[in-house]
Order: sequence, then C-alpha cells, then structure tokens
Amino acid sequence: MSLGYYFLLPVIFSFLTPYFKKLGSFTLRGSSILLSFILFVQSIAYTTMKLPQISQFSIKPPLGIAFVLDGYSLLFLLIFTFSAVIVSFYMLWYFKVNPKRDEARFYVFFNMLIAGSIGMILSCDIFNLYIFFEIVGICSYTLSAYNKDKLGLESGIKYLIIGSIASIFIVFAIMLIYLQIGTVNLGLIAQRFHEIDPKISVLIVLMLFIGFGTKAELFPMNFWAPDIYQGSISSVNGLFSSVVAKAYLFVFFHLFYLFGLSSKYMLFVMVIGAITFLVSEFTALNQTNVKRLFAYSTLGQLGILFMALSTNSSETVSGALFHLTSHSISKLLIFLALGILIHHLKSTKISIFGDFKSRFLTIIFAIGFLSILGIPPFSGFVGKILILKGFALSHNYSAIAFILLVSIVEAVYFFRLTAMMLDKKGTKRVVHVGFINYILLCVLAALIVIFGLFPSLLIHYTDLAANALINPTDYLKFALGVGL
Amino acid sequence: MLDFFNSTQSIHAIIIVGSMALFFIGFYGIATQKNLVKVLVSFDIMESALFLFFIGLHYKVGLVAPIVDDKTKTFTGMVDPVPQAMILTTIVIGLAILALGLSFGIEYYKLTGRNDISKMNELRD
Amino acid sequence: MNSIFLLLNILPILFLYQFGGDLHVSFSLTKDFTLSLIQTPLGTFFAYLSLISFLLVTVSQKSKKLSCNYYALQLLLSFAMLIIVLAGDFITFFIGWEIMTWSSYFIISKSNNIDIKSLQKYILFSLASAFSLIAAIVISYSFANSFDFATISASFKSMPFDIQLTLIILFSLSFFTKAGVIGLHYWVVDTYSKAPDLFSSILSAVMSKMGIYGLFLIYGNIVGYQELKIMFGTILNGTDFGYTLAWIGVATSIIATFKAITQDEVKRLLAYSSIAQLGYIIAVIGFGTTYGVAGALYHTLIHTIIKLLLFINVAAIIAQTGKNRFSELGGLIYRTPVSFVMLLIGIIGLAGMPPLGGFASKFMMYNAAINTKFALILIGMLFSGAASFLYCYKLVYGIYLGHPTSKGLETQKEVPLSYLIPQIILALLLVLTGAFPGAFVKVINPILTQFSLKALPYDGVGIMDSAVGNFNGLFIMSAFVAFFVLILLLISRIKSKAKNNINRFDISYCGEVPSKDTSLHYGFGFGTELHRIKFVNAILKRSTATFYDALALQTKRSSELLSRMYYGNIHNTMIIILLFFSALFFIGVNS
Amino acid sequence: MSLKKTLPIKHIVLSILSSALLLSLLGLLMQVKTDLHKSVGDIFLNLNMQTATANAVTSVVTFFRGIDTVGEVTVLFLATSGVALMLSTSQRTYAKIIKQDSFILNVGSRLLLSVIILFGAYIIIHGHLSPGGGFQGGVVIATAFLLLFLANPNMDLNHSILTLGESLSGSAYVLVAIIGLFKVNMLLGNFLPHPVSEIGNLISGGIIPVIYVIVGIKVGSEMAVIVEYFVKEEHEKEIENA
Repeated sequence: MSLGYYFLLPVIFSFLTPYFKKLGSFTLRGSSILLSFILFVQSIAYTTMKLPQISQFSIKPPLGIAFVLDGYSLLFLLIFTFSAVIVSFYMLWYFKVNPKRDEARFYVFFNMLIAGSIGMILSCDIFNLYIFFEIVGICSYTLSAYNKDKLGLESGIKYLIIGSIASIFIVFAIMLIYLQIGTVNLGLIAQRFHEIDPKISVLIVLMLFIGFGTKAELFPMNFWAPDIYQGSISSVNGLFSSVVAKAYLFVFFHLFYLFGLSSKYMLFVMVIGAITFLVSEFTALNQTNVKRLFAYSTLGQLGILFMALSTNSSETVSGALFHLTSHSISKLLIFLALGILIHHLKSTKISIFGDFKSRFLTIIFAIGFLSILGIPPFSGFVGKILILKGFALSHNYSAIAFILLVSIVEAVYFFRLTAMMLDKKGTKRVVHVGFINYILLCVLAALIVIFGLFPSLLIHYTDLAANALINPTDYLKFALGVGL
Repeated sequence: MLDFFNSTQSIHAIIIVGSMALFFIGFYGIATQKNLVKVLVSFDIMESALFLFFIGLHYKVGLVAPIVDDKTKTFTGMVDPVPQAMILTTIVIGLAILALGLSFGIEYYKLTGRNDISKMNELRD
Repeated sequence: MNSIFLLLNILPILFLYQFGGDLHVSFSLTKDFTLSLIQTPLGTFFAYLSLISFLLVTVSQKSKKLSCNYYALQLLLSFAMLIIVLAGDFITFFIGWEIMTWSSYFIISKSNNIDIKSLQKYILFSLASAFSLIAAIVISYSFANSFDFATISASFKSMPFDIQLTLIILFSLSFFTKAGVIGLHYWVVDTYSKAPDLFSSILSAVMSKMGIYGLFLIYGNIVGYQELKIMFGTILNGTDFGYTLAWIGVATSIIATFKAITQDEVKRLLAYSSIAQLGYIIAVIGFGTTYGVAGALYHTLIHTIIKLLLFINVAAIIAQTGKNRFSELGGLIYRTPVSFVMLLIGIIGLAGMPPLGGFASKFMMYNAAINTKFALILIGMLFSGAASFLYCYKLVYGIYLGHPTSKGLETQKEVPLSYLIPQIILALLLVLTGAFPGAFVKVINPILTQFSLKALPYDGVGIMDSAVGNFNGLFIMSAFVAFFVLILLLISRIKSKAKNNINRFDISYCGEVPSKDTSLHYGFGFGTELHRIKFVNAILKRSTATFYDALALQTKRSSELLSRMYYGNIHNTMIIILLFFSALFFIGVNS
Repeated sequence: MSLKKTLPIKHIVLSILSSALLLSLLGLLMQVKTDLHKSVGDIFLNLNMQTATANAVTSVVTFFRGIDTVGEVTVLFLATSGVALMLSTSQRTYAKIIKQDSFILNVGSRLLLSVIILFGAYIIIHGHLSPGGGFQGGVVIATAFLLLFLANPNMDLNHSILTLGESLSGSAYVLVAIIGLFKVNMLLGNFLPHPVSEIGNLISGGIIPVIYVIVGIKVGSEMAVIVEYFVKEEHEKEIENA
C-alpha cells in the first residue's frame, strides 16, 4: 500500500461522511473504526519492510512532493494509528452516553486530525508540511470547541488565535527559505541550509522555533495549553496529549536535526525544555481541575522530552523516544479513564478522585500514574532510566539532578490523587466502566506493563528511530530522490 | 527618476518596506486589539503583507506572467510560478481559518455577549 | 486465604535453601540492561531474615480478615525484597527497590487510620530515596559503563574523588532515608504508627533493614572498606569516614531515644525506638573493622527479631482492646499474661540486658567502638542505651502494669493463638541467640570474607569472642535462669502471704483527694518530666517537621505564583509570544 | 496614576517595539538575495512544456504540487464543516423574514445569477490556459449565491445538491490521485494523454483541467455553504433584535 493512502483514505472518508451518516450511525462508526484499523494494520506491516519507504506525488522529488517513511516516522506512525484505533472504539461509548452530539462531524475532524498528524510526519516538503499543520490546526480548533458551550468555544477561540500566530511565523520562515534557497524540499533545504546568510538563518530558525514551539507547548509560549485541555472533551484531550503534541514535537526535532541545528542550539532547547518541565510541574501542584492538572503534566513530560531529544546522542534520544511512546500510552489511558469518571460524577474538580468507587479504575489510574512517574515495572521506568543513562554517558549530571528533583514535585500531585482514590472515608459512588472501555483500558494497561517488562520489544524501534533522527542520510537520499 | 523605479533592486526595496510596514501594522494590531474580529483582521493583514512580500520579491524587471500565449511559445523570461501557487494555497487556508474563527466568535457572542478576547476567562482553575 | 499465602511465603524459603548459595540467574531486559540475581553471603543473610519475618507475620495475620489484594501485595513486597537482596546489578536492585516502595504504599493505604498527609510523606520520602539512588546509579554507570556490582566496584577506584564522594553521599542519603536517620526520619513515625498494625512490624523489622543492606552493599561491596580507608584517611584506630557515620548514628539514636520516651502512642514509641536502634547499626557500620561489621550484622538480626516480637505483641493488644495509647491502656498483666511475658522478653532484648541476644549484639558493638578507640562514640552509645531503659519501662508499664485506665480492659481475654505463636518463636530465638552467640559467628564469617575483612575466631557455640574478652552466653543464660527461678520461688512464697487488698486511692496525695477520673497510672505522663532537663528539652522541642512543613509551604506558594501565569488571558499570552520572539530576535540576530 | 490612565503605556511600548523590530527586520531583509540558486520554479518552468499546460501556475498548483491542493481543498472542507458545526443547530429553526422581497431585486438577481455562474465556469474551465482556475472560479460562483441571499433572504439552498457536489467532487479528486497510482505508478500522476502539440487548446494538459473543474465545483459549493451560514446567522440576529 502506498504511503499516500494514509492521507487520501481519511480524506475520502471525510468527504463521504454525509452519506455514511445517511446510512445510519452503525455504518458511520463502523467505517471510522475500520479506517483507523486498516491504517494501524498497515503501519504494523511497515515494521517488517525495509525502510525508508517512499511514495511520490506527481513527479519525482526533489521537485515534487513525496511521503517518506523512515525509522523515526515509523515509531510515530505506530503511536498515532494505535491511538486512533483506541479512541475510535472509545467514541462508541461516548456517543452512546451522549447521543445528542453531532457524530458525523466529530468523525470527520477526528480522522482528519490523525491523517493530518500522519501527513506532518511523512511529508518531506516543508510547505506541504505547513498544509498538514493547518489541517491538524483546524481539526484541533474545532474539536476543542466541540462542546459548543462557553468553555469549549473559549478554548476553540484561544487555540485558533495561537494557531494563527504560529502559522504566520511558519509561513514567514518558509517564504524566507524559498527566497534564500529556492526550494521547499526538506532534503534540499538540509543540504543548502548552511549557505544561507547567517543572520537570516538565525531569523528563519527563530521563526520556525516560535511557530512549532508554540504548538509544541514550550514554556513561555504555552500559557494557552491548559485552557485548551480544560475546554475540550476527554477523548480529545487524550488525542491532544498523545497525538497532536507529539506530532509537533516530531516536526520540531525532525527539522532541528535535518537542518543541522543541534550543535548550535542544543543548549538553548535543553534549557527551554528544562524550564518548561520545572514551571509546569510546579504549577500543576496548585490545580484543582483534573483536566488542567493532567495538561500541566503533559507539558512537563514534553519538557523532559525536549531536554532529552536535543542532546544529539543516540542513547538519550532513543530513551526519550521510548519515554514518549510510554507517555502517549499512559496519557491516553489516563484521559480515557478520566472521561468515564467525569461522565459519571459530572464534575472536573480534583475531588472526583475521592468520590468514586471502582477497583478497576483505581488500578488503571495507578498504573498510569506510576508509569508516568517512571516507576518500575511499568514502561515509563525504562524510558526514564534510558534518558538518565544517556545524560550520564554525556556526563551531564545537572540534567539528571534536575529531572529527578522535579520528578519529586511531579510525584506530589500524582500520589495525592492516588491517595484520594485509596482513601476509604467519605461517600463513594460506584462507577460502571462499560464493556468496551473495560477492554480498551485493559489493552492500554497491558501495553504499559508489557513494555515495562519486555522493553526490547519497543527499544528495537526507538533505536531505529533515534538513528534515523540523528543521522538522516537515508532520509535525505529518499527526500532528494536519489536512485529512484 | 522613473528609471530608478524601474530597477529590480528599488522595486524590491519598496516592496520590502511596504510589506513589512503592513506586517507590523498587523503585529501592532494583534498586540493591542482585544476585539476578536479585529484580532482576526490583524492576522489577515499580516498574512497579506507576507503575500505581498513573497510575490513581490519574485518579480524582476522584464519578466512576465508564466502563461504562454500566441506570442510567447516557450516558458522563458517568466516569473517563478511556485510562489504564486504557494500563495494561492495560503490564501485559501487563511480564508478557511478566518471563516472558522468568525463562526466561533459568533457562537461565543451569542452565548456570552462578549467579543473581548482579554475577558475570556471562564477557563481557569 | 491465609493458608494459601502462608504456603506461598514458605516456597521462596525452600527455593533459596534448594539453591544453597549458588543462585545465579540473569535475564536480558534490553541489550543494555541485564537483570541478574546472584546469591552472596550478605544477600542470603538478609534474604532469610526478610522471608522468615514475612512468614511469621503472615502466621499472625490469620486472625485478621484480610483481603486477597492485601496478601498479594504483601507477597509482592516480599518478592521485591528478595530481588533487592539477591540483585547482582543496580537495575535489578532499583527495580526491587521501587516495587517495594509502591507495594508497601498500597498496603499502608489499606489501613483504617491512615490519612492522605501521612501517605504523601511516606511515598515522597521513599521516592526521594529512590531518586537519589537512581542518580547515584546512573552516575556510576557513566564511569563503569555497566550496572553490574562487580564492574562498578572494580572501576570505583579510578573515578575522580569528587565523583566518589558524590556517589557515597547519594547512596547513603537514599539508604539513610529508608533506615530513618535523624533529619530524614520525618516519614518514619507517622507511617509506622498509622500503617496496619501487623504491617508496621514488617516496616520496622524488614523494610528498614533494606536500608541497612544497601549501606552494607555500598560500603562493603561496591566501595569496599579498604577503599574507604584510602579515600578518607584514618582517625584513631578507625577511618574518618567511619567516625563521621558513627556520629550520625549516635545522634540518631540519642535523639530518637528521647523522643521515644515522651510518646503517648504505643506504635509511635516503637517507631522511635526502631530509629534509635538503627542508629546503633549505622554508628558501627562504617568502622570498617571486623567487630564493627559483625556488631552491625548481629544487631540487624536481633533488632529484626525484637521489633517483630514487639510490634506483633502490640498489634495483638491493639486488636484486642481497640486502644493504642498508653493513656488508655494498663493493667493487662492479669488478663493477658502470656503476652506480658513475651513483651518482657522483648524489652529485655531491646534494652540490651543479658542474657538475651540483645546483650550479645550490643556487646559486639561496644566492643567495636572500644576496638577503634572511639571513646566518645562509645559514651554516646552507652548513654542512649541507658536512656532506652526508660522507654522499655514505659512500654511494659504503660500496657501491662499499673491499673486499667479505660473501661473494658478488666474483662479482656488473652490474645488469639495466631498472635502468640510467632511471638513465642521469636522469644525463643531471642533466648537462643543469647545463649549461643557463637553460632552466629558461622553466619557472619562468610560475609566478613566477602568484605575481605578478618574472620571472627570461633570458640564454640556458646562463646562470643572479642578483643576485650570473651563472654560465655550459655553460662550466663544458665546462671540467669537459675537465679530467676530462685527469685520466682521466693516471690511466690512472699506473695502468697501478702494481702492483695490495697486500693490505689489509699495513698497520700499532698492533701488532694484524687477523684475516680484522675489517672494515677504512671505510664500516662511518663516522660514529661524529661522536659525539665535543659539538654533533653532542647532535643525534644526541635522537630524536622517545621523544616519540611516550611518546604511544603514554600513549594505551594511558588506554585501559586507560577500558576498565575496560566490564568489564560489569551491577549497577554499573545503579547508574551511576540515579546519572546522580539527578545530572541534582538539577541540572536545581533550576536 | 492619572498619567497611567491617560497614556496607553502598553500601546506606546508595543508600537515602539514593533517599529524597532520593523527597522531591524528591514535591515535584514534588504540583504535577502534572490539569486542564490536556481529555484525549483525555474526547473518547473522548463519542465512545464511536458504537461502541455499553457498556465505554469496551474500546472504547479494542480500537478507538480498537487497534494498541496488536495490538502488545501481538505482545509476548506474542514473549515466548512467547522462553520456548519458551530452555526447549525438541529433545534433552531430559521424564522422566515417577514420583510417582503422586492420583485425587481429578485428578477434582477436571477438574471445576474446565470451570468455570474457562467463567468465562474469560464474561469474554472480555462484555468489551465489563462489566469484563474478552480479556486477563483469557485469563489465567483459562490458570489452568485451571495447575491441570491442578499436579494432574497428567505431563500433556501438545496443542501442535498450542495453536499452531493462537495462529496462527489472531493472523492473524485482523491480517486483521480489514486488512479494515477495504478496508471502511471505515481499518485496524482498525469494518466490522461497530454500531447505537447495541443498546448493552448481547451482540451489539453491531461488531468489538469479535470482537477481544476473538480476543485471549482468543490470550492463553489463549499463557499456557498459558508456564505449561507453566515447570511442566515446575520438574519437571525436581526430577528432577535426586532
């Protein structure tokens, strides 16, 4: 199957959605699940193939646009399609308990969100990437406003404004790149980036940094992020945390290494990541809204990832990618479970953790929390220790100390929630999880445990990804269309 | 005097100054305006400035639009078509975002009677 | 349910016995991490210690109706500890350490009187300990390129001094936290007193020993006592390092002893006592001499036995009466005589009086201090040892002697057999260790060899050797038993004549007539008079709680301050982004 | 304090900042050289003869960078869906406007409608020959509907036809892309015959005019939907105010 289908199939699905809707909600839901399932199975099939894979549009690269799948994007592709499968099953439950919602349009935006994210990681043309960026943008604006209440619309408007700022900077950067090197192909840009006048290259890098950094929720530009999480529904939160933020992160570091910026800007990105981590974790301590709390936690984890991914050492980067995968799964788990909780208790205050009674959900949350905190035998542990090991190998002890110290702060609020769940006092309401969610949460929790016990299953792919990221010669060859 | 304006360099200079001035009008707008519609308009101004900038810098004196007609049989001496194509795409995207933003604004206004973005503070802890 | 888990608890013991010292398993987690289990003499000692403790506690849990979850978590905890003590590399060690942390956390959360604050204290200190451990682990990895104990140990000598020092401090901090060294003991007392009653015994007897195991591992195995001597130089007959550590231990033991005396809650007293006893171990662990290590190991064993005994005893009383304060207990000697005898044996051991095992271990430790000529340390240890008589007395008096201070105590029955059986076994062990201190030499010698220290001479099962002289445990024990029987006979003759019709209000009370409600029980206000001594008052008045509370408050304040930024005014957010861009632009383009 | 109230300090600071940024950016951008490399566009111009399209911009938009256009159409589609999600509610029924529409306006607008649509169609169909194309033509067609709405607020568009147009054209676009994969082993490949000799004719350029027609239909129907939603919204507000 050509890589182009990752984008074209969701598009054709979205265009035909009005007719699926007419055929009944069963067809609609079924086809959406089928779509995400096909894409997921296809992604798994790619793990057995020789990488990189390429799919060209109209004309050979570097002139035309192509989708290139290397080790780095394969990992993200797996994460995204897997999240899509899980969330599309979860929505069965959501629309059962919220029957009045506009189901068809949700599926349109949901599928295009995934397709756009996949497009962002596959495209080897920066302008094409910008279009996918906007597709993801529009889908996420609309999904965060999906509730159509005050909170939802407010978050939608805020996201849209921030997204517009980011896109203006990115467009400006792309224009400057085209003016300077006369191309928008990532391979050619990577080859010729050093030829740009240094001052202008700083300007370009800065604009790309502001553009993607804003969307990837880096510190001084992430004041909007918790609002977005608070205003949208939990499954969308899960998508934002485990797909959208990760897609922007992907692009950020893809360009970072491709343009050879790592030596010059490594320290800067690391410091920014560290500040993001610190500020978000400290801020999270004081939150009383669960969604905001987990939003801050996401920001904090992104901070760690920014610290670790910028190091230019394959050990640390591989660890960071492992951590990223595990974080995606854990956050999806937490947000999906949270959605069930919020639905039953009709509140988003932190106190809901003390008000429910369900052994299953308690275990699920505990697994998620422990995994995010990096406690064995869950998958987060492997990621964290790989990151720490990588930092240790480069003798960057301050980073180790920093991560560990701030992690204690992180533990404060995660274990506060855990303690509230385990607290026996007070009136507790029984929460019924529902069959589909039971299976889904079990699958996610099982993955967390399996990757924790047998990390070599995943490390194979993260190593592949880290090598592809740091040393993108294969990618460049395909992006430049050499030997096609 | 007119020859001066007919050189590529001076045209580029004028375009840079003009488009950047426009860009910073938009910049100033998003930094100071609090009305949602005005903010969206400011974004559009910034985008338009970028379009001018990009297209303008790809014009060189003596080049014509990249379309062959009966007189020009080959594609030589024409301006670069890629920026035009890119701008075309970006315009449509800008339009889409604007429409979406306005529809959000309308709904929000209906619910709350406000369109001041600095007073959107329901989302807080 | 209990029987099943009892069986499951026996299995690892059999398993360990089966391997008989040659266990060597490894499992490749990833290409970098290989988990390996290797049986060392030290590990085996601690493994048996923890497994048997778990077995005994599980026996005593029979009378409690505990859920399957509880038992499963406890089993997980015991496996985690097994992993810790059998680990052959730091990743395995750390995995065991963390599983121990969270499984015990979930068990503690099942207690009825736990609150969120105590749980938070426990888990945060545990995590701080774990994070300090992992920091040390990865730093040592960066030099050794391996997590293996042997490799790290081999490459430790070649590390720069500041790294060596950092590693020792980080490792020590981690294990000190688990053992509850003063300053890092903030979590200990709350956790021990609020955990499920029987689980407190595991916390105190076994889990704190994991800290001690860690210290042995680091000082003895990884760094090596010889290397410590080279690193830090010597003072008197010991090392500088040992001297510093000894002061930490002695300070811990003195302060905790005084704190213990003033406690009103039974389990809080025991918790402080536990801190104090571990203080002894930490005091001698760094000496780096045969007697120091032997004393520490012997005291580890004895303390485990005693604390299991005392906590099970107290748990039984609490379960039986529902009271957990000295001010609510008293006079139970006639109701629960067997328990009384067991507690008596326990506190005799705790106070370090002959003829029980407590004496042998204390003897060994004092001996070590004499041997290294650390006179001040010896004085400090003797001082806190003497002071510990007071809380031992309070323990036995407050619960069993005097008169009942609350209703319902008069009609108590003896505690259930499931509580008594482990106590009897433990008391017997205590007697045996007292009578045959030499038997332990055989256990210690392989460990001493492992640390490449001189082995202890073995002069027979009843004799314990030392530099300042031997003592024959068997002889002392027989003499003591004979003497005791004699006294008992005498007392029984006197008592049969004495008239037991004295009312407790028949006392002169300086002109005041006590009412019925006035508590005349001595255990009630015991220890308050200590405040009058200036030096002791200075210790008692201070608390690390103030520091940690202030830290928590400051964190909360800074969090509040930071979270103000996020009170989403999108207009300001935009301006911040633009300003950030401008700032970076001016910096970046002009430099 | 009074000074702070009268003087908009924030505005002054920001305007100074913007001007400072402007000046330094100008200083930088003046150095931009546009002739560092032979740009992709120049190569496209050279290659353009092969596509047999008279308008090079069209061939770039629909062929060389064709997937961009698919994305762009998708963005527009998503925006339309978003607007529809926001502004349409099943419960709300649009009240008919009491105001009587003028006969002359009605007839006049209908007269103009066909002309405008014809003009739009012309722009679309000649997209590969002259300036213009699917987007421009589509928007022109949408203005025809805007005119209708302005003249007769009570008018309702036939949504099923619009949806049909939208869905079919969009799907057709994707199908064209996929057929390319099978015919010429390249997604969006030009699988229709496009002899160079035909350049300048209406039927030339292979799939390029086909795509532009598809895009035209799609953009036209989508813009019409957006226009309808906004116009109806406006009228509803008037009713509420009245």
